[in-house]
Amino acid sequence: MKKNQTIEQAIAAIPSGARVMIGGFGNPGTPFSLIHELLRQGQTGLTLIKNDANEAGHGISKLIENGQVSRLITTHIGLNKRAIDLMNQGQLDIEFHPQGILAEKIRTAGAGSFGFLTDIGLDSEITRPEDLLDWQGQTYKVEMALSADFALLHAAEADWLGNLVYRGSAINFSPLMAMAADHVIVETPSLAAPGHFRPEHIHTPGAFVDSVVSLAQLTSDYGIIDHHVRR
Amino acid sequence: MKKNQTIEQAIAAIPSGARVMIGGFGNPGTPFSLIHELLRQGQTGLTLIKNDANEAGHGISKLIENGQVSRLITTHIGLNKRAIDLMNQGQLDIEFHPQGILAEKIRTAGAGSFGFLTDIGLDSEITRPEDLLDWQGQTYKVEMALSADFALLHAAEADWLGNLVYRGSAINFSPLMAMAADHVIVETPSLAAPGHFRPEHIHTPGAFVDSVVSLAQLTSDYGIIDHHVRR
Amino acid sequence: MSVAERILSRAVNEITPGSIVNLGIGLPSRIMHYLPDDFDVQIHSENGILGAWKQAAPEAMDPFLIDAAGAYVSLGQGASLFDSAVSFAIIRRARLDLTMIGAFEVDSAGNLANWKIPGKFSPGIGGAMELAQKTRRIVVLTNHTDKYGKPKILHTCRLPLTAKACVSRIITDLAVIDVTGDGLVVREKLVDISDAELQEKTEAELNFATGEGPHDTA
Amino acid sequence: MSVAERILSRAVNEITPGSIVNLGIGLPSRIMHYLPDDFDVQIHSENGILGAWKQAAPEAMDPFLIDAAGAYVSLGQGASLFDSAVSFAIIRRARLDLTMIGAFEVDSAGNLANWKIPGKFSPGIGGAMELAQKTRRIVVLTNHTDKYGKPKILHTCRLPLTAKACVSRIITDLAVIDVTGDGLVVREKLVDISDAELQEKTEAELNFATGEGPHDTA
Repeated sequence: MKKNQTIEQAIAAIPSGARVMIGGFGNPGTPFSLIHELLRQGQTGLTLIKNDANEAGHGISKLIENGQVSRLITTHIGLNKRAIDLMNQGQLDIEFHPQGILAEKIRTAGAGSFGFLTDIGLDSEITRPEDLLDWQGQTYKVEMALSADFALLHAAEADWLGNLVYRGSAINFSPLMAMAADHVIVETPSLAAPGHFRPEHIHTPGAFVDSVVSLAQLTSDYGIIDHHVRR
Repeated sequence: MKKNQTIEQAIAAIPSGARVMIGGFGNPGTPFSLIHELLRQGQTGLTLIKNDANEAGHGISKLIENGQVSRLITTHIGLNKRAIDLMNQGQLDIEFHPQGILAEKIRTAGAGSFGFLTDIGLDSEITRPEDLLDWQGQTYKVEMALSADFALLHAAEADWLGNLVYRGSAINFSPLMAMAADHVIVETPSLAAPGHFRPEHIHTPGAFVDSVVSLAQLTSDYGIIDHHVRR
Repeated sequence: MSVAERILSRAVNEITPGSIVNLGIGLPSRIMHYLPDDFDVQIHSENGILGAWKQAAPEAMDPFLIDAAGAYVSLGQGASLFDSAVSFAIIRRARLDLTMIGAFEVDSAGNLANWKIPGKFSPGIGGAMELAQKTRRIVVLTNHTDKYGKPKILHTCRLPLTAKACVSRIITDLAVIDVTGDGLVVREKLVDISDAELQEKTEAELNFATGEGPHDTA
Repeated sequence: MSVAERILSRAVNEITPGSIVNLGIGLPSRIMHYLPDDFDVQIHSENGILGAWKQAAPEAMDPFLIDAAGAYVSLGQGASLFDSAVSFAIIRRARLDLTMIGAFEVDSAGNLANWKIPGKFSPGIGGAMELAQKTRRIVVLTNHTDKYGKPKILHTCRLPLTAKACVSRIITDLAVIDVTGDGLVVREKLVDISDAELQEKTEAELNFATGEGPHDTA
């Protein structure tokens, strides 16, 4: 079954108020084109789930700055002063998790489970008494699964069936989000016919993917960020 | 750091009474050579964790038939009448789990977590009242993580650093067991120098692997099982 | 046509183009061979395959590639291979459209028992529980009665359940029966049999659809 | 030699051949450039890299390959790339031999605070908590005092902790200090400073090792 869609069709499936996972750690894996279309269509009241807030003026920061995001679930926004300011001004509700815990909460939803028991941050200020579980003689923190209505992902290569291959450090949260979201939308600059990949090389099986958008080219958003180059 | 070892060295690290995960679903992924060395060295009182019991006279069934195994944690032993007989005679203690739950229990240990919340089998006879947890208004079954002292795995290809690539349906439990066991021993017929693999194609990063055994050849154990060929 | 062939010939029509399907060990796994070679379906096998296909040609058989039933399958275009955790994530996240599965007993509430006969048969549940509990649509393939002629379609299952209220449709050698909110409804007969005779071979109460031919309300 | 260079020159000796090491954002991430090009180490970056190496040559820079600090790294021979769940599984399963990390405060019990200054700085904890809690050996790199000259090595941390009792060694611009069962023990001085002067710049009580040169009991 061909899952190809235009970018307009694919993003139009997202209603205001939706809970949307967005792949990427910094730039790599950020689906800038899908984000731009979401900016253009203007859905509001979104809850975004992403490792970081990109940098000011880039990626999901555009959606935040445009007032489309009411809540961000993330791990670290230190590189985005605009997002920090909006948080401090009370205009953006942010929920922080340790990075691997965020990954694991998403993956837990993706595995069809409901939560997991951990000792990370057990006796730190991130743990509330009501998160604690005494079980078989030990105390654990219960971390609940984190699912979403949609996931927006970037794949280096994809096929019509939704099989995905990521590249470099752009894997990060994407395979987990593909599993955890009810409706998964992928952009790729390289859309192939089924059979293009060796079956062992596929990172995300097409079963998890609903919609594949072919990008004619990658904009400058996807390029090197000059101030991260060490001289 | 080179992790190469002889098969004798690698298996000699396993003491009697150890808890050992063994990769494989049916034949594919079963590390027949490592198992054969374990048979030769004769460690006893082992707890094995494997999807199935292989078929009578093959793979881990040899260890079971040789009296080296006191307990088997598995999902299905329907293809091994010898194992069923030993179970029914009370000579082999078997703990069954649904297949995906066994996989997830192992993966949970591999992720450094302690358990997970599921609804699989919640109201079936596999769930005891003491497994149930009422949490935030819902009832879940708590499945505890399953770790092991050792894992014995077969990889189609490996490098000296312990990076592994699996092939075909031989992936199955192996990447999960590599994460979940304290000491991971891998056999491979194809040992390469680091740099042989594209970094995106590696299924198990070398960080999880302690010992790599190079096999000069694959014995007939690894071949086609004639009675599974449909005529 | 054998009893098995009759069931399989009818069951193959359950597979819709573009769907993702798991075929249980035993009778269901044989359905694959009733599909045209170019049929647009992705067969999921719980040992880590999406896109398993018919047995490979003898020279192409790979001892490292079997399906969950042990067959030396080939792979369709666009197939993917993955670990057991991902494989069951596909199942538990309800990304399968259809699972066809065997039964020891099935009942009028759609309860399924197919893994254990206490004291006689308990080789472990394998992947059946998760498939039964989480697949969007479960179709049971079974002989209408057991080898002693006793009904397998019961008012209430007596064996330990695989999953509750999971079955949408039952295809036997005699009929196609849907599990509905109003109980079991016979949709088709696969042999020349009267309503009364069919009811006699069935412990559960059957309702007979007024319309003719296949019709699915499940 | 700048203060940072003094810390880094000493810190690089902590990396033993064959080890797996995570280098925190900021000062620690710069240690990589003090290693010989052929040094046998695997640098783990929590965004999904094992085998990250020095910044790629300009023509080889890949916009899809950064480390957790945002640098356009190259990859060493035998590098692997994976998702964030696997990356943190490596951390939580204690497969890292060493993490070098910065600190706002560190104390005599080896407690570490490096992620939050309530009311002033709270951009999220990132991967620091799991690294600090689960790495076999944590070495803190920090200026001995803050920009106001106030001690950063305290009797007891006042800021919210990243992890408790996690630090093995503290390398500052002035000294190398181990966290031991008997409190903080000064192992080396990196500048010409008296015991009394060093103690004055340190809130926690320091013990001065009797032996000379590097010696690690942590």
